[in-house]
Amino acid sequence: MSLPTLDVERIRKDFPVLSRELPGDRPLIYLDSGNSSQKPLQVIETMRDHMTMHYSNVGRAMHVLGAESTEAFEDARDKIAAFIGAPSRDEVVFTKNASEALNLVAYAFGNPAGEDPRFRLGPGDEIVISEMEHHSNIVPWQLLAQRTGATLRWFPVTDEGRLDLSGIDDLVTERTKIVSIAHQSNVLGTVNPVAEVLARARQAGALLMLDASQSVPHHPVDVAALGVDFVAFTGHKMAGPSGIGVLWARGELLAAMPPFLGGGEMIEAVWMDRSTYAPAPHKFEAGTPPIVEAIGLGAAVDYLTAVGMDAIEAHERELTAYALGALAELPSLRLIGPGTLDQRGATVSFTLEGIHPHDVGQILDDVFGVAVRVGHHCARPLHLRFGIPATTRASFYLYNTTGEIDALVRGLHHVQKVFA
Amino acid sequence: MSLPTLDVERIRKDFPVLSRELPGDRPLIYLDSGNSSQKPLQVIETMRDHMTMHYSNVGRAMHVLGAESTEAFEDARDKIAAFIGAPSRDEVVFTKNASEALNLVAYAFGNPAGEDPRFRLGPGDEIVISEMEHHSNIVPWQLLAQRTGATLRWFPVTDEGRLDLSGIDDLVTERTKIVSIAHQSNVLGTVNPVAEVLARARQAGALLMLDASQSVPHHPVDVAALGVDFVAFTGHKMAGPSGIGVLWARGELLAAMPPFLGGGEMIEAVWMDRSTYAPAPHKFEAGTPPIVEAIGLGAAVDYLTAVGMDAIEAHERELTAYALGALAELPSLRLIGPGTLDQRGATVSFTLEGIHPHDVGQILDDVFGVAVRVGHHCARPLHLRFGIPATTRASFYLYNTTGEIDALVRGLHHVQKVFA
Amino acid sequence: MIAESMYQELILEHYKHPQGRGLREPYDAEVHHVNPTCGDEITLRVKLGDGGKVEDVSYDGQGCSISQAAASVLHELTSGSTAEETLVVVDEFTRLLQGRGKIEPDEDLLGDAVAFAGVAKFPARVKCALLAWMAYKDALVRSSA
Amino acid sequence: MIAESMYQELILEHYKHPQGRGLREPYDAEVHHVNPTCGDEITLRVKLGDGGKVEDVSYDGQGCSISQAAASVLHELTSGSTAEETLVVVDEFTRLLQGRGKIEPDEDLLGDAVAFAGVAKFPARVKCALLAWMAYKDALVRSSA
Ligand SMILES: Cc1ncc(COP(=O)(O)O)c(C=O)c1O
Ligand SMILES: Cc1ncc(COP(=O)(O)O)c(C=O)c1O
Repeated sequence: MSLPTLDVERIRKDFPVLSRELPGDRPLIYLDSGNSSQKPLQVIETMRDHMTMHYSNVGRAMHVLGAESTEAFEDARDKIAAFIGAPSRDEVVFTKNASEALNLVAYAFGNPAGEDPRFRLGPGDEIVISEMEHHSNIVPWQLLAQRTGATLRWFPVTDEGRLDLSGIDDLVTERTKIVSIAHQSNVLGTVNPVAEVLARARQAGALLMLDASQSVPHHPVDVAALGVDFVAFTGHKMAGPSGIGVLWARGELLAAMPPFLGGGEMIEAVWMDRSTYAPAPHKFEAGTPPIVEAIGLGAAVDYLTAVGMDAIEAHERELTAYALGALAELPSLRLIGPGTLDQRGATVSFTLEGIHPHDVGQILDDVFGVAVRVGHHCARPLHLRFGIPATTRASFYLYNTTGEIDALVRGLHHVQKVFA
Repeated sequence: MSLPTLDVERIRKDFPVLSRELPGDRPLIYLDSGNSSQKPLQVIETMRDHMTMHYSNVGRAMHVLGAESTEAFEDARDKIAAFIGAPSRDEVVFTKNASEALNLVAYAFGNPAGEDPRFRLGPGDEIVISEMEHHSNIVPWQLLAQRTGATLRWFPVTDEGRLDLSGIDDLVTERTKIVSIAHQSNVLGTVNPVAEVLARARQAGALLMLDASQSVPHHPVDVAALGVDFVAFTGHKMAGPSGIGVLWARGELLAAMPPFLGGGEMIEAVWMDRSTYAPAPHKFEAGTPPIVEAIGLGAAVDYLTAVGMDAIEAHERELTAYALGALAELPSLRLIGPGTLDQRGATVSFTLEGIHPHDVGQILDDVFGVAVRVGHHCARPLHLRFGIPATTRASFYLYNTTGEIDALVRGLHHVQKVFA
Repeated sequence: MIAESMYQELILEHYKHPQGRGLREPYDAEVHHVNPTCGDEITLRVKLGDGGKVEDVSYDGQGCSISQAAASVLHELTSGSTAEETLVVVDEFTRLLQGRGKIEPDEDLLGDAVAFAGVAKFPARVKCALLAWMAYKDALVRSSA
Repeated sequence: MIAESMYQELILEHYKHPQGRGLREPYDAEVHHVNPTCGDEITLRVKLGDGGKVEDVSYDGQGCSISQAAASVLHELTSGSTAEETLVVVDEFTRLLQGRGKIEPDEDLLGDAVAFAGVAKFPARVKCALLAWMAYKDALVRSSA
């Protein structure tokens, strides 16, 4: 089988913003998709068309528009279930973003009204995360620990930017109720060894959650094959709209979890003093869902599937190889994260000696139109671990080119001159 | 001063779906805005334009697109703050819908990690709601009562469909921590006497929350003038997009409340074992917010303001008067809710003797293209109180006409013939 | 939607002239099912004969025309078949109703029940159509228990 | 953005040739401020003279060019003024930076500090520019306490 390929010039035409000229004749060079991706016309037009001609509330409406909206919304759920290999569409819960999905699971633990022992949590119980997590996979667990008296522990990170599994047997024990780690780091690019962590979690009787915000957009991901318990990801990083995220969880767990947000649509019957709840996914979708956003995410998934997730992965791999090579030639550049292509995605973070990343990012933008992200990328503990306040991060997606990486490198040379 | 007026024919041109023809030559007659409103081109195009040419993540990005997106997003907050008379823009918290806003406040109570005594809640403490609430203003409080052991109590509803305040002094007492009621009922149309309830809540030392999902879209609402503590509403019912809601709360309370969802954007600094939080509103906006949706809601607010909320209110009043008159002539129609214009909005619910509302709604749609809502409208306890499983509900907005009400009445006559 | 209208003549016919309505003796099992979201309810009895033949399905209840007509159609389809045969029909009916309008129903199997195809597009109505059928399935289980 | 570039020549100039940098004696108050979101930090000392005159603002710290240049500009603007006069400037600077690029700054009052107008559009950078200025305000409070 030959490697799948992708026609990047054709793809770029689907993203009008990539042809935008910034003031001062700068082209736009968007290397910030790890923060949020651009959206293709196919997604934008699907949303517009729906809002213009077919919109209404879903589920409860019994008229033409209600039927059309409900059909489009539930079709989106089918598409997303297929995209991630979910055994059942009912395991796909729509949230507003990955953060809500992570919090939803965190709130399922230690709820005095919950009944399943796997979700009981109190002093003596432990939650395990890692030092490379995004704040959205740290703070929900800190808050949970505070509410319940449970203890939060974490995997350290190696100098190369890998999960340090050396102490896993002491870290994940029969006291551990849940392990939650990133599938791919949003700073290092590292892809974590899910199978190894899962094996230990299973031994210990702990549940395993993956923060797949940075993996689902970039790799073929099959939740059933991964064998984990919970997976969170977010629409805006995968060519979809803002305002929509996804929690996938094994159906049996969704059934065992207490409800999170209460309200319309998540109930079966309500009396003033008690309620019964709808089965998942609706049980976790209180209120009017992000209807048009889910439909937009469905269109995004169609788009990515048409291009081919294998092709996207291969394209990003090529870009990453090119970027690692080109950046290595910059004097005084320190890469934060793996220097090889082994188990890593298309996110490249670094520092330039003596120059604050804020200044790097702003000069790149001001002078070259190169959009990168600078700061701690919502992963402050990881930066503390490397003893730096911030990094500059370039992150690539299906629409990026090696020419854009050249522009980045040219820009960095200029930055070094400005602040020499 | 003459009454403000509104050119309904011109307004209808802004909503393309209203000109849609359904199969079988039926025009679309949309009388389901209480469920979710249609969106004007101005909103749809604002969102499309942003997604096409200006989109990026907000707050944390330091490049042209980041600045443009952040500016548009924060401008939307300004617009919404102005629209509801918020003393400060920092009191406007973006949520995904009204339900999340209500849950956010409910979760602020009884959190063992919370410190402010006003939010402490346990056995012996009481929460007061009413029998006319939407499930989204019932279930969050039931869940809270279950988590904490507090007691849930409620105002009854009179036969006319008004809040029964006769027992208020026994209901709202020094045991009451929070009272949460609808500003306007989504079934009865009743507008509740906020000042009276507020006065008693203040006497008792309780906080007061308004579910303004059905009032903010239809009346000029000034949160400062109302003098309450929390107000929730939702974008999709006020000509805005799905996926966006608002919690307004007094700044001092937002500062005192513990965080709800944890994650990126809501923090000040994060270590592995603890975090400090950003000031409101960001403290309550974990993760990437519904960016384009907030911008769309800003455009909706611009649109409503340009038409004039006074004019919208007057127009709806006219429609309601017309509808109450026309429906009164239908044999065997029973109105559920106030029969006069006094303190009521443009939502009219009823039953037809011997005909199930499901059948009413579906025939109206099938034969006449009249879209109404049938069922319990997420207010099952209210229906139980009236001893009926369901009602048919017509709800009007700025784009509806008396001609459409005529069509509804014709349709109802036909329904009576079909099921005679 | 007219073509896919939920109110096929046949449904209205069954609603106005329900077949086999009323609770009868003797019976092997009686069940009472409620749709809590809309208040529809049904009481349904099953009497089985030799070789698993369905001798009688009798019922009473209240609800919208869809739920009432579905009970009437159920009565018709089950009379004279074996319990086993009817379960195949129940499963196909369930598949049709839960198929969100995307399923090609087996018309030979379903007979008149195909008229409910239009209901599948309205999630809120699916339970109305299924109420009597789920009650029947439940009653069969109990009568053979 | 070029026109509104954050990197006005002036900012770079101050960054490369900071005015008054270094901690000096004597002083009335010393404060240490940190921007937890980006790790920028500053130690700042204030010495007041007769009639509330600011005799010296000395500082040391680390951070991006914006935060460093802002400290340097602060030093320049405060020398020779009274504490009261400088507080007016601090307030105007704060208003400018927190104005999300929508505010017409008082250029007479701000002088060189107007160069920071472009920063106001980037919420994440506003704190960089304000770090030294907030530290200064804090130090003034303490020195008069
Ligand atoms: C009175 C009332 N409260 C709350 C809600 C919930 O709003 P949302 O579904 O947007 O969360 C609604 C509408 O569904 C409503 O009418
Ligand atoms: C690894 C990771 N987890 C979680 C998130 C949070 O996603 P969202 O902001 O959509 O909630 C992000 C992105 O911001 C991320 O990169």
